[in-house]
Amino acid sequence: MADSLNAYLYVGAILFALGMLGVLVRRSLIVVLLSMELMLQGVNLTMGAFGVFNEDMGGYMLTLASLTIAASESVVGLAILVVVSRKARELYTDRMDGMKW
Amino acid sequence: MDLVSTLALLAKGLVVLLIFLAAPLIFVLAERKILGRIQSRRGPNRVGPLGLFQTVADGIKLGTKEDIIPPAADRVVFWVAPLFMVIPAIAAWSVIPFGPMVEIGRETGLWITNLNVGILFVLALGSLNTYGPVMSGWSSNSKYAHFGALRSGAQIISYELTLGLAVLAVVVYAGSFSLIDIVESQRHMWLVAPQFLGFLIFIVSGVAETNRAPFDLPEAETEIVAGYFVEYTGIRFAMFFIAEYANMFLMSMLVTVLYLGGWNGFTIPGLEGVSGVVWTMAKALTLMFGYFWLRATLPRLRYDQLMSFCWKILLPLGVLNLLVASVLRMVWS
Amino acid sequence: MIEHPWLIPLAPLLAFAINGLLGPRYLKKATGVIGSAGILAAFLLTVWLWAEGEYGEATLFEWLASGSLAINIGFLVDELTVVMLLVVTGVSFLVHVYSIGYMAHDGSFARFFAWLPLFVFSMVMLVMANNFLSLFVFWELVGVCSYLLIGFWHDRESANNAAMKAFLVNRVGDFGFAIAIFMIFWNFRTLEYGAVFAQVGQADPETVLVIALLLFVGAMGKSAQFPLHIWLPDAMEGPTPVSALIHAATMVTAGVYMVARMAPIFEVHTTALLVVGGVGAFTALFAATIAVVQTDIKRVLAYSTVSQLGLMFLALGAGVYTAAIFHLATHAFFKALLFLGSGSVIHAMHDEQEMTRYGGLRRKLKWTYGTFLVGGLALSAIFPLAGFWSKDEILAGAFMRGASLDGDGLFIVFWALGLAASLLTAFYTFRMVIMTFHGDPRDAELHERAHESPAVMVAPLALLAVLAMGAGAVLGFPPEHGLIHDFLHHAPGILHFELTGNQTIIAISLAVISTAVALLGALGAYMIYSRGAPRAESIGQFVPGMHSLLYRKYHIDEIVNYGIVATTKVLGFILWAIDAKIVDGIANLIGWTVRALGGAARQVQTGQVQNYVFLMALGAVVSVGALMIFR
Amino acid sequence: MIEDITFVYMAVIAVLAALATVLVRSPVRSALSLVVVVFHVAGLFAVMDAMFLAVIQVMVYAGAIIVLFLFTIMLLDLRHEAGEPYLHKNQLWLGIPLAILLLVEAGWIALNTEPLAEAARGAYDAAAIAELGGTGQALAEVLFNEYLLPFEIAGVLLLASSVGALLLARRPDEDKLPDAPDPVDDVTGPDDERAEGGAAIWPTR
Repeated sequence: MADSLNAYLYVGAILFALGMLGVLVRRSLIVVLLSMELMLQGVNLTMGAFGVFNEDMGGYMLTLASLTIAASESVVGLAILVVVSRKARELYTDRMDGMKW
Repeated sequence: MDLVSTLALLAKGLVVLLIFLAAPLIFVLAERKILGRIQSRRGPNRVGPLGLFQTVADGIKLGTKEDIIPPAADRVVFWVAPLFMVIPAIAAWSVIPFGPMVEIGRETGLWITNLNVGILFVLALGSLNTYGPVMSGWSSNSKYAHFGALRSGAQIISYELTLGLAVLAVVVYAGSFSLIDIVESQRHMWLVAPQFLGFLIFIVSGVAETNRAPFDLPEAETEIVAGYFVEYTGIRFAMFFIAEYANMFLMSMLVTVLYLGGWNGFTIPGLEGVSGVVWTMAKALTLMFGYFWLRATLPRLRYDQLMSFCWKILLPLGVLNLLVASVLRMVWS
Repeated sequence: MIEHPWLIPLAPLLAFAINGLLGPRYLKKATGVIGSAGILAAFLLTVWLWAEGEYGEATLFEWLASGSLAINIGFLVDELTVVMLLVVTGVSFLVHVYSIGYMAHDGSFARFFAWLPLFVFSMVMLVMANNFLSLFVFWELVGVCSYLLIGFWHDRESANNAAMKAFLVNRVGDFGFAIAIFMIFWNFRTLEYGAVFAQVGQADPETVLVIALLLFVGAMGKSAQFPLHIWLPDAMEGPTPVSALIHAATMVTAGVYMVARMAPIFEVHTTALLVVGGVGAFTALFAATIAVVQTDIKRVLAYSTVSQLGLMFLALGAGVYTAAIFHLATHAFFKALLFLGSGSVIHAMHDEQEMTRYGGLRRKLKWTYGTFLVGGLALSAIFPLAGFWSKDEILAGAFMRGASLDGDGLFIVFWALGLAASLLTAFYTFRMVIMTFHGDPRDAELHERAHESPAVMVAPLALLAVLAMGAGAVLGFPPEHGLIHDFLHHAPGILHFELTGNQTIIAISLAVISTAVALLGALGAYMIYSRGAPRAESIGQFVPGMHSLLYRKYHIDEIVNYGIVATTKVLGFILWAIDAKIVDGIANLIGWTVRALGGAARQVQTGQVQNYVFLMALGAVVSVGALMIFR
Repeated sequence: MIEDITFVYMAVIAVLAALATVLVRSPVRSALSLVVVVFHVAGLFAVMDAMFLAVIQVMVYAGAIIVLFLFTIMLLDLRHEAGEPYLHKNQLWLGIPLAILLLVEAGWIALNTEPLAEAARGAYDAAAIAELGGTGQALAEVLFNEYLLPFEIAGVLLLASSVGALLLARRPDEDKLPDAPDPVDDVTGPDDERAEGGAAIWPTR
């Protein structure tokens, strides 16, 4: 089991789908961001697995790139979050529709 | 993996775990004695001969005390937090080498495992040190704990950066992430000589990482009582204590391995293993004494000083050090 | 050196970059030295180029390519280019040095010394271009720089207006120029000089005539020929060194250079030459008459420039290109001298430009007076100063063109116009000298405070005076066979003018006539003005209305204002009304419709992030599903 | 055998923790569950013998990103009301089927994926990596040769995002001190000599 590519891909797919679910249904903006990190976990696992099983460093590289992106994304996302919370004192996604038109 | 090596692994793990558990007992007593001497008093001298059983008595006391969980606390997190303190501290020992390869029936190294990303492993576990304080501080739902957690989080994240930069320069010199290789590369010259700046940065960052004086702001008694573990009692409180001393000892070991040549030193022929362990321990214990000495002599920094020292002085120095090391390495190789 | 001709424009460009980027904050007064050094370097490189004596074309890089059109940034270096470069960089260098003194107390010193090298750079590039597009680009860049420099004191409304006027009038000329370039490309499918010149022989002469006339419109704008001359006198609003640069070395000579460079195109049809000569001769006399009555010292010089440029175009029309370029060079020397001299006077009189308040300055400004007098004599074409040699050649060329069998009789008339212009030239030049330097001070207080300019300003004057004195004889003797003639003889496209024995006598007598005319003019000025203003006024009333007509410059500005500008405004109003009511109405209707539709569609936008995320994810899932099913 | 057991443990705990991340009410617990996920995904990497990725994964995600989340949560001190639902009720009917659909699709793709044939694989099999001295060294080799440009771009991205975050989160008035009222003016009105003395002794914030 540990040496079949598909097993890792299943786990990656489950993590990704769960993350997606979190992004879609949670109201707290922080948890939405966390769920996005969860999706990235799934992606990382998938790419790392491909890298290992295809014996290609490209998969490792992509994982590293997605780590970089995750770091950048969460930093900027949290900065935005801090700015928003200064105005609103709460971070519920369904109450944030000020830029509707 | 055959049975013998599995058993050997288990044996080595057991030895390290014993060291881990025994070390705080000894170090707490040693610290109190040394502090006493430096401050012209005697230190503990009532329990047992010369007060040698003082820590044992303290341990028994803490173990039998009531384990209080504050009613407003987040129980799960409160409960898990001390484990987050202790587990990374233990896990990191698995890659620390105590001595060279020796012949005990068969070839075996005086370390639990030789991971080829060993130093990164230690750093990764070190980065988890943030969770203990942050979780305990947050879950206690107490003002002082909260302050302590915030302070500790910011401090550890910041100094981890400079720590990592200093380590990278060492890796550049040794050409490997493996701690064993790093020690081997110092056979002829300890890295403290070419990497003196890095050594200083590492020492300072290490002290800050372990929340020790003069960087012990997260638990500054005079300001925020005991910081993030103010609400803890009994055996959980002891866990924080154990973790602190284990981390200090780990940091001393790391300095020994990275800069002071690890087990390298004058050896007695035929007894390479023993002398290697003796050398390693001697160096690490000297560094531990340095920790106590710092605590006895230096006053605590102010928080903004602490942060600006890290970001404005140590970080640029660390980058400079890494650059110089890389250039020198390129020139020489 | 010929492999690297781009070094020459590089020097002023660097000076511009350094001064422009670092000047205002860091370099301050050092910008003057840097600017001058840049121009000096360009001058020395040109001298090197000249000394090596190897000419040709060099391509620096391909600038743009589109279909069959490929435009290279290239350099054409031949004799004509070298002469132009020597004049441009040499005179510009002296102007730069002079400016260090003249602008010393100006707050925007560094800005000035950023624009000035840029101006020189664009002029150098213009001269060295080897195709029409880069010629046009740098032609325009020269225009931009002149705009910036004329409007240099942008806190003065008059300076801003003058700068805009210069720019707009030049636009009219550039319009013709641009159409000419379009036509060239349309007909010849290339914009390289050489390739175009090789083809004009086979092309339809009428088309080439139109191209030539349109090119000439461009030259008229840049070189201030009637009726596009109106911007030049107003351009006096810039600092005096700028006037010297525009009038003597750089901008206005661009038109003359262009027509000389395009000689193969103009030669195809004699009508083109006739138009060039006719406009030139008319402008020469026309501007000279205006100059006679002006009282602003720089304005007199400005009209004088227009007049002299007219003479150059007369020479171009008559086919004596060498004479035109020769006059361009000598004129650059003595006109720069006169402008810088007038600048020195203005400097001394604390920015007073009215000659009616001058008088008796020769004792106070000894150096200025001496050099100014030399410049005046050269401008009046008194033997043996520089102006004599070149102007005489022009007039002789025009006369012979008219008299020769295959020539056009009209050129005799043009010659007469030119001769009259020379008479007036001498007259107004000496009127200016006398009113400024002789007689008694008319404004005692100003006179009291007058002082000689610093050495950094006087030195260029002295150098230019030497050139104004000697350049003509050195370059142009013997007539038609002087140094410059031999030199330019090799240049492609430049026609040479051979004298036969019979004609030599005519030429000499023509020279004597023109000298006599010049002396007559000078004498007239002395008779009228040396006794003071009253006599001049009484003569002014001799022909009623004449003085005022001349003083108002034939009311051309008013005609332009009330004729062209007012008509344009009315037309503009009508068009605006159409635009505002009908076109905007349609546009607004479209806008309203879209807005109404948008208002309906707006309801889809909930503003809820997760709704959008859901739609995105749905899109991804559906796409992947479709791929899975239908692949 | 022992690898399989490890794999199953890591995978099961990772999925359970992921479920907790999504469904737990408190953001802090959610973040801590994510830490658990990160650890176990790192464990999966370790099972694959990709130690470098495992370690880096822990360092970056657990050591930096999620700490940052926790830190932000603690700093913000958000108001939370007891009765507030923590899930979007109407999104739930859309989200759950979609997530299931996604899972089905991804699972189906995973089911039909095989590793490349031996010949089509890259040059870095276990032996080659071991010869270089580990995944760290192998990664370094491709990172600084083949993928140098993406590497640099990633650096630029990090720089840009840190600058951006700094710019966003910084309070605009943080740098300047409030205007100190002139203590002398209040008493005597404007007076050059005394105002100077007054300004000198006025303490900053």
